Amino acid sequence: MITIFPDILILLFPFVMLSLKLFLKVSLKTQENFAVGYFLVVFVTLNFILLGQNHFYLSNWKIDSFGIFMREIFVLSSLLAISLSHNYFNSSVSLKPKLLNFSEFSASVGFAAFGGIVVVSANDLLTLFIGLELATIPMYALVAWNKRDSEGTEAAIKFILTGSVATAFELFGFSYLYGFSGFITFPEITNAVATAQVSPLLWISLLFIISGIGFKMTLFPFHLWAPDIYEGAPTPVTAILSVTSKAVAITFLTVLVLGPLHSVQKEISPFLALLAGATLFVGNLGALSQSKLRRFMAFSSISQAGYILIALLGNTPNAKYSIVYYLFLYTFSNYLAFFIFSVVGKNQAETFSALRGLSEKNKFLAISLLIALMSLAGIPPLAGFFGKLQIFTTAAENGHFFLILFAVLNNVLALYYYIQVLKSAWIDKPEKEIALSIPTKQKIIILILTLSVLLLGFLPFLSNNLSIAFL
Amino acid sequence: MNNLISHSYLILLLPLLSFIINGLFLCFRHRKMAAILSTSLSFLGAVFATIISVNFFISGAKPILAFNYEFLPFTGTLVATIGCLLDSLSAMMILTVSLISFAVHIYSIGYMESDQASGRFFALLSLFVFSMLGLVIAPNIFQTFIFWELVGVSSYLLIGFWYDRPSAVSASKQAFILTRFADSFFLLGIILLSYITKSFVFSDINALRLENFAGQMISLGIIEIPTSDALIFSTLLIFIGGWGKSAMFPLHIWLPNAMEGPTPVSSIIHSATMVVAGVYLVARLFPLFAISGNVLEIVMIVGAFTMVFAAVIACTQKDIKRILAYSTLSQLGYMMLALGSARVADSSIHILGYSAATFHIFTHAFFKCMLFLIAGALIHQVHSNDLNAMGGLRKKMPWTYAASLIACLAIAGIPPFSGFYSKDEILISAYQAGHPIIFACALFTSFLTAFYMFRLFFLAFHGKMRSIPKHPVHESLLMTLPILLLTIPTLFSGFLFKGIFHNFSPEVPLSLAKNLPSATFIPPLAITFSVLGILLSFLFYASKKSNPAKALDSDNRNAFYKIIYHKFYFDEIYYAFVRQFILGGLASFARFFEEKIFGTLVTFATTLIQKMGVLVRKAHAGSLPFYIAIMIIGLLFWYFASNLPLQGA
Amino acid sequence: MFEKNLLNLLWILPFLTVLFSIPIKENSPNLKRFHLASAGVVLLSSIYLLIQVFQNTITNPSSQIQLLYETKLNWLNAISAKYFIGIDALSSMMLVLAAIIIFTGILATWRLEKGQKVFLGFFQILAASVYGVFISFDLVLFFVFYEMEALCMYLLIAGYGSGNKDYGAKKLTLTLAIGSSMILAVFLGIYAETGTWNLIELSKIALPESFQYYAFPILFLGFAVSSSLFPFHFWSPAGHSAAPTAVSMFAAGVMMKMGAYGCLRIAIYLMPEGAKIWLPYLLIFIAFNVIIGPFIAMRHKDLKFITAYSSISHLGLIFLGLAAMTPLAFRGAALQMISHGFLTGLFFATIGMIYSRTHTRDITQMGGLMKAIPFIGVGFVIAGFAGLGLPGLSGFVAEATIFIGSFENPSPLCRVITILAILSITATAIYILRCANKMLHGPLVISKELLPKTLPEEKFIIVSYVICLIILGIFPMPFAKLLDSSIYPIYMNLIR
Amino acid sequence: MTLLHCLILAFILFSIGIYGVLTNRHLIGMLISIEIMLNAANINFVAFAYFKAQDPTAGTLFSIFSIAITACEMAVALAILIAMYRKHHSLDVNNQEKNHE
Repeated sequence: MITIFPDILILLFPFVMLSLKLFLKVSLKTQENFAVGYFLVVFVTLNFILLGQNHFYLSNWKIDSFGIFMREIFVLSSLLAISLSHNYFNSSVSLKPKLLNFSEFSASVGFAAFGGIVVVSANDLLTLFIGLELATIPMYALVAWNKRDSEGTEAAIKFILTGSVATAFELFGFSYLYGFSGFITFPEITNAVATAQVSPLLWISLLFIISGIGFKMTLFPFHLWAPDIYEGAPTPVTAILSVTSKAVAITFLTVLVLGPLHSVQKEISPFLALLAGATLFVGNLGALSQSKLRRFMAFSSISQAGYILIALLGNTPNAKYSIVYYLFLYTFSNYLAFFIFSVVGKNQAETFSALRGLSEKNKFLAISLLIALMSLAGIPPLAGFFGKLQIFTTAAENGHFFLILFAVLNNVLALYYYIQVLKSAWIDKPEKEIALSIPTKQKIIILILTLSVLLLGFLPFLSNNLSIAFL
Repeated sequence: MNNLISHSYLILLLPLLSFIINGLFLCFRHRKMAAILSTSLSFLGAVFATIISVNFFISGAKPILAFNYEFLPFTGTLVATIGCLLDSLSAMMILTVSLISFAVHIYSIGYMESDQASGRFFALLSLFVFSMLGLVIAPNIFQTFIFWELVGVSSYLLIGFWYDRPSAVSASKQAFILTRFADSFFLLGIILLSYITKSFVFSDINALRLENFAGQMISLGIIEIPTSDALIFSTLLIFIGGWGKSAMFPLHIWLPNAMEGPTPVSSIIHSATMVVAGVYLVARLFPLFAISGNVLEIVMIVGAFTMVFAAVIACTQKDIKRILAYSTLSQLGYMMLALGSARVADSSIHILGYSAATFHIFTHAFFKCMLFLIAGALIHQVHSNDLNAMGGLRKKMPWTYAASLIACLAIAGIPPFSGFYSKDEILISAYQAGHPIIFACALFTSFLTAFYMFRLFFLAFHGKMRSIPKHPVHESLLMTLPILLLTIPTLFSGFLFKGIFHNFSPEVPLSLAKNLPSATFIPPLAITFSVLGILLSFLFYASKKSNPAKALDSDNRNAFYKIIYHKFYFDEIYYAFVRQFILGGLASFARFFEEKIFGTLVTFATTLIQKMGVLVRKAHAGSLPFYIAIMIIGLLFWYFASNLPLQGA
Repeated sequence: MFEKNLLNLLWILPFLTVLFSIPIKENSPNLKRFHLASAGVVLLSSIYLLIQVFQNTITNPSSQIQLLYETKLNWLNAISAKYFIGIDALSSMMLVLAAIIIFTGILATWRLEKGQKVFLGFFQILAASVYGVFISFDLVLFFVFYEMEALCMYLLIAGYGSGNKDYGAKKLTLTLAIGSSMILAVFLGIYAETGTWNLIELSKIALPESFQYYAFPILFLGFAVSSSLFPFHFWSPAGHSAAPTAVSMFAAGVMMKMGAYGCLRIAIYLMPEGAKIWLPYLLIFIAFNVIIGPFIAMRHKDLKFITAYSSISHLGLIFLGLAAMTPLAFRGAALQMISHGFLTGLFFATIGMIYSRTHTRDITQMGGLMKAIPFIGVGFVIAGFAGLGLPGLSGFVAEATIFIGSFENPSPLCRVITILAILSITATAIYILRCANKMLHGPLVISKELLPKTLPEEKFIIVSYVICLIILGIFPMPFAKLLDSSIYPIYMNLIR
Repeated sequence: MTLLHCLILAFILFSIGIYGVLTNRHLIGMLISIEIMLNAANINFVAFAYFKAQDPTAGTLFSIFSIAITACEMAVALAILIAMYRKHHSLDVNNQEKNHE
């Protein structure tokens, strides 16, 4: 029973938050503490679930090891996003008006997390679709959260319009998949795919589905929205977009590709490989000459999406394991970067020049930034490297050497632009002095994240625990 | 005897000790101490060397390998060792080097008295002697090369001893680079030779027979040649090493320029160390050279040419050290010529050439050292190298005058001085081995030698004083003593040791030449030529009618004289070659390739990526319809590009 | 057991040093003392280990690779990567080299005024990375250590360097990253082919020939990037000229050797077939390094550019030794790695000292420095002599071994390049003497008062390097024998 | 009327939707076009359910759910549009464009 318990808790969370505000009228501070505490509890509960077994509820609510780990990632991401948003609700940050309605905000975050959970638990197309939408629609709202900021609204407009087009692709693809197999439940689709003659219907549906999800996962060329939206949205939302939203998308693909479509994985591998290669290349190219931090992070996360996609070329247990492992480390590194950006951008726009002189003002932040970015760039012994190594190993087992060579060479480009950021923080002298203060809570979180990024890769604790569950 | 031999490491250890102690501890502060220490160690060395070599010759002159310490094993039998081989040749060289070194050390105490850096000087001098001794006792060619290089570097340091003088610096650089250039061929020769023979040891190398390699081929990269040819080729390469070190034409230019160093250095370079190394190398490998086809002929021709060439230049120079330098070149030419002429046309060997060359190394060392020391004394007196500033010094420096007369007579080849005996043998060897043209050249050069040496002698000591020394000094004891000491070997080494050198005969795998023509007419002929040279010189420079000032005027001369005076413009050619061809040509092209061609490629690649980055950045300009259009185009794009079997089966 | 812990300590200690130095005050003299002490401990332990390894090699000669003091722990189970470290002859010598350079590098920054804490911290991480590279025998672990330096290299150069430092730092970091990417790709391929990362196990497995055919050039060139083999040498002049003294010493002395070490230890060892196919072609690149390198050095005026190109040409000799594929040439290459480490360390150390006094590195603007700072001048000259292969110093031993060894390879191209390489020693002499003459000799250009006397720590640096150069130059035999024990197994794999 | 007819109809609708999205400059118009695209998919579902599928209820269900979900999406979209309109007093796409790069 405990296995479904966290799901229920997450589902309840938005309602609890809303009632806290509506009926109990508690203060913002209590709301924040409660939300963080709530997610912490869920996270801890998730850790108690025994791994290695598959549970089914209501016949198609599947909970397996992969699902539990993905839940942990969603919860972790929400937890960090809510902690990150603390500043934004209490004061104006980055020269933008402060955010309002924390309870609704965290409720939306909760919904999005639940959407992810639905996706990972789905055992039929309908659940999958609902999950995806549940994860997406709150994002639209979240992007537009700062009503008084015109950039945010504009970003949200772009997001929702392009997103709806993607949804249409998705739905169209699903309809063909349904038409091809005659079922929407996975076991039947699996059968149909495995036994059927090769049919254009299947491939066209796959093309549409992958294009549709390519939007969420920012795959080339469906990624164009990302920079604008990442830039326009409030920073915590950007963080959620880059972590939760990507995690949901890759989960979606994993559930499909390693699930019902398992038997045609060989045939779609070249497509996925091309997608991955193009995505990480374009992401890296785009990031080369940016000057705004969040826009930069958008391109960085586009290329990260390319890397994650490579994992799908591997065999089932390894691929799932690599995705989970990578996402964990990516979550830490990415949030660490966003936390630092939010501290730096407290009183100024979040641009590269805001970072100038960081190493003199605050060594701790500067070192954390170094660790975060080098981890994202995949430099050992930081966490990001081990995630990438895992992914490449997975793909190498199926012989995708040239993609791997291409991907690792792309790392050089990535290194270049991360170094650009580091240059601002470590080398350049500040133009004007703007004081920097870190609230203790944030300091602790940054410290924890820094340590995790520093150690979780090199120390085998995380990877071995994960691998026991999968392999 | 055995006891002595077992201590033969002292030959190397004494100068090395002097170098280390001086270099590390005494160099900067205690220059007096340094001078005393290194002179006394060099005295010990000279005594020890004398004992050892006298013992060696008395006990029958059997080659002994005194010690052999394994330095670096390569493959199989190819092992580099540091050892001491005592045979006639090396014993003679040890003696010569040690004695000369001792004389120069004493002289330097006086000469370097006022120099603040004399501590360093003595350290380097010891290093120089150490390197040369290591070279002469080497039992294998690898050790020869090691010490060969050390000789090169210590000469570099000594020539450039006054490193704040640009001319000294550039002379030292030139000396090092030119010899290094030759050494690179030497190294190649060693490697090729060791590849063929699988050994560095002289006894193995000298026992080679070309017939053993019949039918074998070896690749030199572009071409494949028979191994026996490769052997000959490697001999030639090794000779190029000696070519550079002994400053044979056209690699000779460093030697006259090396006069920028302190005079004791020039003295030791020209007499016993450095330059004779090349001759020594050929002598050491004589059996290999003898079997290597025409290499000995090349040696002979190079030697003969340098001999005449240098002598001609020497006749016109005004700088006394340069005159001596060209005379050294000329004498080295004699030695090379002698070695080369040992091969008779019907490929038998006339061993007299070999013994004459070694004999000449021996005798030449003493009188040339002496001449340089005298030159140093003169320079000390007038503070100039220029003959213009000298003249009439015989009254001021009577001892020096007497000594230099002896030295000049020796080099001119007048009996009973030592030079006569060795030069005479060289002439005989060239004549008997059937090289009449070479013989004629040598005879002519002996005339020139007498002429230019006495030109120097007369212009320096006779006539009127052409300048008044600013700080007139008396002949100091420390500087005159070694000069006078050296007159002893200059006087006696000729007829005393002639017999010993006749026993010098390496084991050559060729038949000895027979039916040699009689050469009794040569000694009187040679003396005649020398006397003619002296007389002519007297006529030009010391007789009543002569005008030394006009004789020294180099400006109002005909073109022929000027060409010779400017040393056939070889310095200019060298500098032009280095600047225009090496630096301006090769190096500039290399840099051009690196920076302009290759660098542009790298820049192009990075710019390309940057440009692509800008393109991607520009694509995300914020236009919503564009984004949607791209999404739809993307769908179509993947339709065609995705490799999915969309067209169906 | 003690030695085993010592070996683990080698790479852990630098990290601990960084950790414990965090609370120390920025400008306290204890900071550098603490770092120096830690580096000293590592140095002593590496020397101790070298002696142990030496005794072991003498007492139990064997044709197999002899790994001592192994530690083998499970690490990343999912990809079966192990924490597998050990030490053998080659790595023990490289360790001592690295330890000496790190130790002197810390000394070279003794008078750094600003940001010493950060500098020393990053420098210790660099140290940990090289120690790790030389002791790890698991490919993942190896790569982790190998790539770690990218973390700090940029900041050290761009933050503390001189001249066009940002450009140089980026060029260096990114080019090195290209190399390590290539290495990583091939490592993954090897793992996919065999399922193990263990170097010792892998050496016993023959990888498929077709795989070797594709993978070898990528791996070899990947390693060669950090050893600045043409066409990947372009980072070296820009990087070295921008880097601060200690980092230059480190980069040229140790990091460039890591590449050559990898080529020998991993590329040639694991893919002998690929080596046989490709190395003859790679000789063309090597020829550029060996022959063109010194000519470019002749044309430069900046001391660090000259030294950088000098390093390029000397590393070319290492590669010549590797490409000749004879045991003697391998030994020569290994000797050259160590010898060049010392001499280039000395080179960059003295250049740093000179630069700190003259504030220029243009040799035409200096002159007569031998008068003002004779100690440093002599150090520079000795480094130069070692560079041009003067007998009695280590350079000669290594170069002669390489030349004799590579001449044993009968292939025409190898012969040609060996011959040209031998002849190019003149070019080396030209640029080194030109440099020494312009800078040290001649009349003094800068007034003597502006040139402070040689400091004690500078004297220590110079003396220690000179001692190393001389020891290796005069007693090469024990080292050669020691190296042979590591190189023989590699050669056996080649002729298997 | 066969399956193919329905599929072609759906495809045409989808294309119209795409055309509308691409050409319309009014945000509401774009939303409507997207709605057309979504409905094309719904037609597909229904057609497949009717003509072919072994599990016909699933298709029908799917289309109902998708209508509901798209309604949600449109609601959010319209809310954002309103916020937008309040700021800019215009719903023309061209008004939004700022050069971001």
